[in-house]
Amino acid sequence: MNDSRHGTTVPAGMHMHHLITATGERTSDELLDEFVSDVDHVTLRGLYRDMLVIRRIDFEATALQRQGQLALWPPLLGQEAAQIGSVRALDPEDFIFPTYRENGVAYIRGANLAGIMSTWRGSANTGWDPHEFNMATPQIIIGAQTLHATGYAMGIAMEGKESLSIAYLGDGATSQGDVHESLVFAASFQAPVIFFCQNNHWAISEPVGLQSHLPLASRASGYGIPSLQVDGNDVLAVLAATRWAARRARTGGGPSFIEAVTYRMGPHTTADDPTRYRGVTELEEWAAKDPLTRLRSYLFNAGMLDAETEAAIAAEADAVAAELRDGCINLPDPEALSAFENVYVDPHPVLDRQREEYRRYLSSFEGSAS
Amino acid sequence: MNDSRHGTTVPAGMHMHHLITATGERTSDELLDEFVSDVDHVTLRGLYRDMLVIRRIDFEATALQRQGQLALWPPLLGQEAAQIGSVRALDPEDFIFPTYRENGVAYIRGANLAGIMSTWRGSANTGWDPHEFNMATPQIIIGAQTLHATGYAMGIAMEGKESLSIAYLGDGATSQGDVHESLVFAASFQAPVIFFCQNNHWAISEPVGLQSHLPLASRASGYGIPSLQVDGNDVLAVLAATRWAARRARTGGGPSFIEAVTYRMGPHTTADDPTRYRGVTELEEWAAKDPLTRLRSYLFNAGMLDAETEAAIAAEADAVAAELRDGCINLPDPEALSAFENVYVDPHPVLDRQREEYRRYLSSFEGSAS
Amino acid sequence: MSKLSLTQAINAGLRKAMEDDPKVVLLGEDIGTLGGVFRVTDGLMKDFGSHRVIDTPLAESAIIGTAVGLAYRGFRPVCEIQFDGFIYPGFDQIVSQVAKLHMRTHGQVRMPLTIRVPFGGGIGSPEHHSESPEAYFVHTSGLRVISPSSPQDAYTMLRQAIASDDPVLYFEPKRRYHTKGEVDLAAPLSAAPEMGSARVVCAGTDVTLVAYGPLVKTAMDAASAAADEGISIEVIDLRSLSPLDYPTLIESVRRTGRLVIAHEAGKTMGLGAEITATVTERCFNYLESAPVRVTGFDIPYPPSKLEKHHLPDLDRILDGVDRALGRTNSQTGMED
Amino acid sequence: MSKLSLTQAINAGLRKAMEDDPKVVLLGEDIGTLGGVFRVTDGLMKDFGSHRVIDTPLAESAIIGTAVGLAYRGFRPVCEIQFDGFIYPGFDQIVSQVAKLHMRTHGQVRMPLTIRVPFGGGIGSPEHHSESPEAYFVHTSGLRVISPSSPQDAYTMLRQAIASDDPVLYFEPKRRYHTKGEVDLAAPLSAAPEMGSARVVCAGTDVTLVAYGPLVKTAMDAASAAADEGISIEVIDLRSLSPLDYPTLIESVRRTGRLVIAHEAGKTMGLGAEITATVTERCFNYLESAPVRVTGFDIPYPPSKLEKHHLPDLDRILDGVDRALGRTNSQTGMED
Ligand SMILES: Cc1ncc(C[n+]2csc(CCOP(=O)(O)OP(=O)(O)O)c2C)c(N)n1
Ligand SMILES: Cc1ncc(C[n+]2csc(CCOP(=O)(O)OP(=O)(O)O)c2C)c(N)n1
Ligand SMILES: [Mg+2]
Ligand SMILES: [Mg+2]
Repeated sequence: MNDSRHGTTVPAGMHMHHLITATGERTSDELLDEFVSDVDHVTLRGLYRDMLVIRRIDFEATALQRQGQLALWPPLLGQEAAQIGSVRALDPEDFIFPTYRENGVAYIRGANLAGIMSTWRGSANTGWDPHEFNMATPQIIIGAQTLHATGYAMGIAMEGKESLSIAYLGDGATSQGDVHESLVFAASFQAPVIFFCQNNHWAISEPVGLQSHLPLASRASGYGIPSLQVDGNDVLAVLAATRWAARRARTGGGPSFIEAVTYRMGPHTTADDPTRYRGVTELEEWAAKDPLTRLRSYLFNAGMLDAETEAAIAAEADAVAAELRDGCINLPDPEALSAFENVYVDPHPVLDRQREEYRRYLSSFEGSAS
Repeated sequence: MNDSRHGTTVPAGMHMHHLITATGERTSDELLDEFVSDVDHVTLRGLYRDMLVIRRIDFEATALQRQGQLALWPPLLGQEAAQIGSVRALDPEDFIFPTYRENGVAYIRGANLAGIMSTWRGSANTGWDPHEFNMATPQIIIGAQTLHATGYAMGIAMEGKESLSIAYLGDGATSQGDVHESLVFAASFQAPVIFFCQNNHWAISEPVGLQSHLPLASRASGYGIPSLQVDGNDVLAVLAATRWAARRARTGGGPSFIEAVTYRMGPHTTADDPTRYRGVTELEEWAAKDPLTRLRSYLFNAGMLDAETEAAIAAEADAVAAELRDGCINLPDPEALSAFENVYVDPHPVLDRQREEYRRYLSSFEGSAS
Repeated sequence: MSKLSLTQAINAGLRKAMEDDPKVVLLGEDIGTLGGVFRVTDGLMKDFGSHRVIDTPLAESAIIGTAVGLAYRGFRPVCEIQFDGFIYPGFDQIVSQVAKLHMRTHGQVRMPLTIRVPFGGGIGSPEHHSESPEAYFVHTSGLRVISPSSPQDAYTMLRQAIASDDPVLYFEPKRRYHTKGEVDLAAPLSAAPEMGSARVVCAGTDVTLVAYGPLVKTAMDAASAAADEGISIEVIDLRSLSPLDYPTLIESVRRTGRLVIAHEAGKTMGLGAEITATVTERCFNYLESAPVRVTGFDIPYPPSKLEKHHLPDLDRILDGVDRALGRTNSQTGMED
Repeated sequence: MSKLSLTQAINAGLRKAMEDDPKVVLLGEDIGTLGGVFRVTDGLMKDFGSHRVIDTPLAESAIIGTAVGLAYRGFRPVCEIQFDGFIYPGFDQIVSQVAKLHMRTHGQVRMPLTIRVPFGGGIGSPEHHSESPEAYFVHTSGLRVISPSSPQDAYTMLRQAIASDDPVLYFEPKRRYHTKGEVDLAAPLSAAPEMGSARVVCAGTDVTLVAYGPLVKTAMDAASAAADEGISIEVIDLRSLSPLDYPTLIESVRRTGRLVIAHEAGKTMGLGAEITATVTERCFNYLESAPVRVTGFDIPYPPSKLEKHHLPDLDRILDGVDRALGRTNSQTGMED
């Protein structure tokens, strides 16, 4: 048995695509440049605003959890560029299959804030209609959604439509059999699906080096699926990479795999204590690569951001946070008998009887003291 | 949806290792030569004898199935070089995890012929003791055994022993999640395991091109597992390739993946009718690459085979076949109550009661007419 | 009316469903060019194309999981699991996704999947080819589970399953694949008995005998044999394993006062347990004797030379009937 | 004697087993450096090394499947499945390999695996974190299934499971993880009650109440409450779910004539079905009323704000006791 600790550094051997450096300089990338040639400063500022807002959402939700208003929250802190860059590359009819951490993506897609919170509060199974926003609800079973995305994309191909599906997945998820089978099916049927892997370096307490010694993006090549590794804290590069994959999907090029290299700056969830398994130096290193800071520097240098615009964005974010808090706190508790709803579409006599028994049981307390 | 038929030709892009051509010429291979520098003509003739014997076993078993003596038989016809070359590269303490098709491997390992037949006759669950021959019994669940081999190898590594395990798998199996998870674990723990994939071009009726557009050996590289593609009908090359992987395993090099490119010349099993899904030209093409013919030519040219030695080998094979037939036909039917045996190691009152009930039931017929 | 084997009836049901609804697609291993290892899908790829009859790579979790994605897209996938014993790699997708997605999405996403599973023993197969895994799915809320025993039911119930907006496990009694029977291919679905209903296939007064799938024929044979001895057995073909049609069962048991349940699956936690429990709850004062279960043993499926012992046959069922009737039987005198 | 929480008792059991036998190794997600998401394996990697406490890549089928390989090599692996709802990706390896290998090899290969599964609800968790999947495994021949309800049992039964040459599913009642109790860490295993035995945790005469895992405490509370009303409940902690300890159950029911079974899992095909069926078979003439099941509903586990309805609590159990005793209860007058 290999006793050595598995590293968390990204192994070499693959080209990491960048467009904006950690200090806010615009660089050029042979593959990606063309995909963002239309992105002007106003658009970039919009992406900055998006990231700031979802960071604010994340803070607010974390606070609500601490206050007992949410049962649990999986922070996205540090992954704003990966989430915003990818979702902003999509068309509204592209179908998204997220994990539990893409709450920022859900917000951008238009899901109602209280709805998003309802799942984490424990008051509802879903906060939005997947068909309304073309986005599935949070998937907790690691890797399962990648098969759904693949099947959905097979359906698009059968219909001959120019659309796509995207599966979000984490670095840890790449070890699951389902993810492999997704790559096999996607390659075999040339399905227009994007595998968007946020390598945030950790799967709860396990460093990415335990899942793979090689860059995760290199996994895809053995299936004949084009892949790339992109700086996941560079929103412009992520946008470009996702557009690259989306164009491939829409033009009959089949599946693509993107590894967005980023970092989970918070705990795995609010129930987690990362001090048990990772040091502060690593955290500090990544703080220096913060996705918001670099874009802020870039925009400042470009004269697109000043104290006033910043204040306006912050106010917008505060308003979103207030709406979130309000919506969350006022979420009604579900009705007891709603537990029996939607288990089946058609009537189910056995369950209907259980429902009736429980209705009787509940009503047996009516009128009784206490 | 891609409506085009999936091809069965081996895709280009990987070097296929050979040592003896289809016409029986010895060629040289930079990587493999050193691993067979000790293989003299006598050894080669021994490999020829092995192949001939297991082909004879296969014919006899097929015949026994046609005669109703076996319930089913999965022929190995065409895969003799892949089976013999690989098993002959192993040490007796190396542990083998086969599929259902490695009946030739089991024979070489020393398993009793009647024992091997007992599973296919339906009279026993196993025909040998895995611990006696360091070989697991046939695995029917596609891909499952690759995890067992990986775990076994993890155990070897924990103990710091110089040994290895080998998992046999088919081309179809590469699509299963379990095989992927095996590669992940093997790579992560640098387990001394050999993944020996016989790409016989078919998974029942499905051509290998449906499972992968790329050579299967290239799948391994995405995990950082060294792999190679070898002519699976060239027994010397298979021997060399397996020794290459075995040396890696024994010297701390971790896992390897071998794709032995061969062909299933018979049906999937005796229950299958391959004329429904494949043409005769393909079969003829592969008949020209027969693993026995080429070694026979080579040995003839080398003066190691003449009519007399051939007759001696044939007689040996006939004797094996006769022993097989005899052993098979005389296998006793299992006792009714043996169905209750070995479900558990320790006593199990619920099952023991069922056994007693069934014993009473059976004895209620005793003495009764009919 | 056409005389069809069970496989032909299933084939006809698939064909009809595909003709009626272009969103019906088939996925599975070897179902296309080969037409399935049992030829159930014979000819369908030729007639409907490889975009609707999809030979998939060899991976059951993906067969189910991509079908879930197809359902999100509005398709009605019919998955074939080649043999009962190969359903377990797809278990997670069935239990955690297929069964739960409708509730998870508050009814906004439907999972009209049909999962076809040839099941049961008696065909002399090696390990993993003769299992009866239905209980796992009956215990899983959110699924419907059915099993036809005749060509007519096979045809009709498959069409109902595909038409159902709930996910349905459709268990095919593979050892009855060659049973022939008259099938009305033209009768409208609306005229058929409900998918969730059981059927009294043989009326009787002394004891209620419940079976499903492959054992319905065995139960009928037992009823004939018993009739010769003057015992009147009422045979009920469950047809639906989830939900169970309790009104039909209860009405019968209240009349006969005695119940025998037969299945190939192991006794512990098999369908017989649930039926015994619920019937006892709801017919306690009508029962003349304890319900009797005649089942496979609690063992992994044995080598095929032993399966005749494991599988309930006519004699074991009749012995169980004797037990229910309080007549001398093989267990008479056994200490409790 | 030491006062330990349930998690501490399990931790102590693992430690003891690892000290006693160098072949005991642990595999699971986050069990090493983190010590498990519930801290059950806290400190073990530090003390035994990362070759014996193995943080595995994120893949349950592989956790089970490599443990099978380790068992072939002579190890005694203890696998942790992080939460109940994550066991299904490993289902195939458990059902088709772990459960069957001993029989498949005529007893020549043993599978002394222990699979630890924190299970059950009541902790306000999201989907897939509160399931009760035990019935699937009880229906699977070749496995043993146990569930402790107290720190002492947790300690002893875990050691028995690891020492057993049969594969054991060990279900940990996660909502009782912080329950404290006296544990005798030094008592020899030979002095402990058998792993397969149930225990009468509270003697009584009017009705037998059967529970396991998390609901044992609830059942005890119900017994206390009932005692105030003059009803004497005998509470049995099953401890072993497979095999079930029928002698203990039957002896009790023959005395009380009445039976109530409580579990969190759904009613249909839950443990209550099997217990009702077998007890009815073997105590038919002793039963004064039909056995009563107080269980979770036949629904996917609901959002946590609804779990208080889904999970049997003291009141629902007492209502079931009233039903068994023929006293007025919530279902009085309900048509059958
Ligand atoms: C099948 C399954 N196994 C285990 C878990 C428990 N679990 C939840 S999140 C997680 C880590 C996931 O890591 P990664 O894929 O990198 O995503 P991240 O949380 O970093 O976004 C684990 C092990 C689960 N949810 N599903
Ligand atoms: C999990 C599982 N699914 C399906 C099957 C049915 N099946 C048996 S063999 C086979 C094809 C295997 O192909 P391959 O891996 O190439 O091995 P080969 O038979 O060619 O040696 C299939 C689909 C099975 N045994 N197990
Ligand atoms: Mg991660
Ligand atoms: Mg093959």
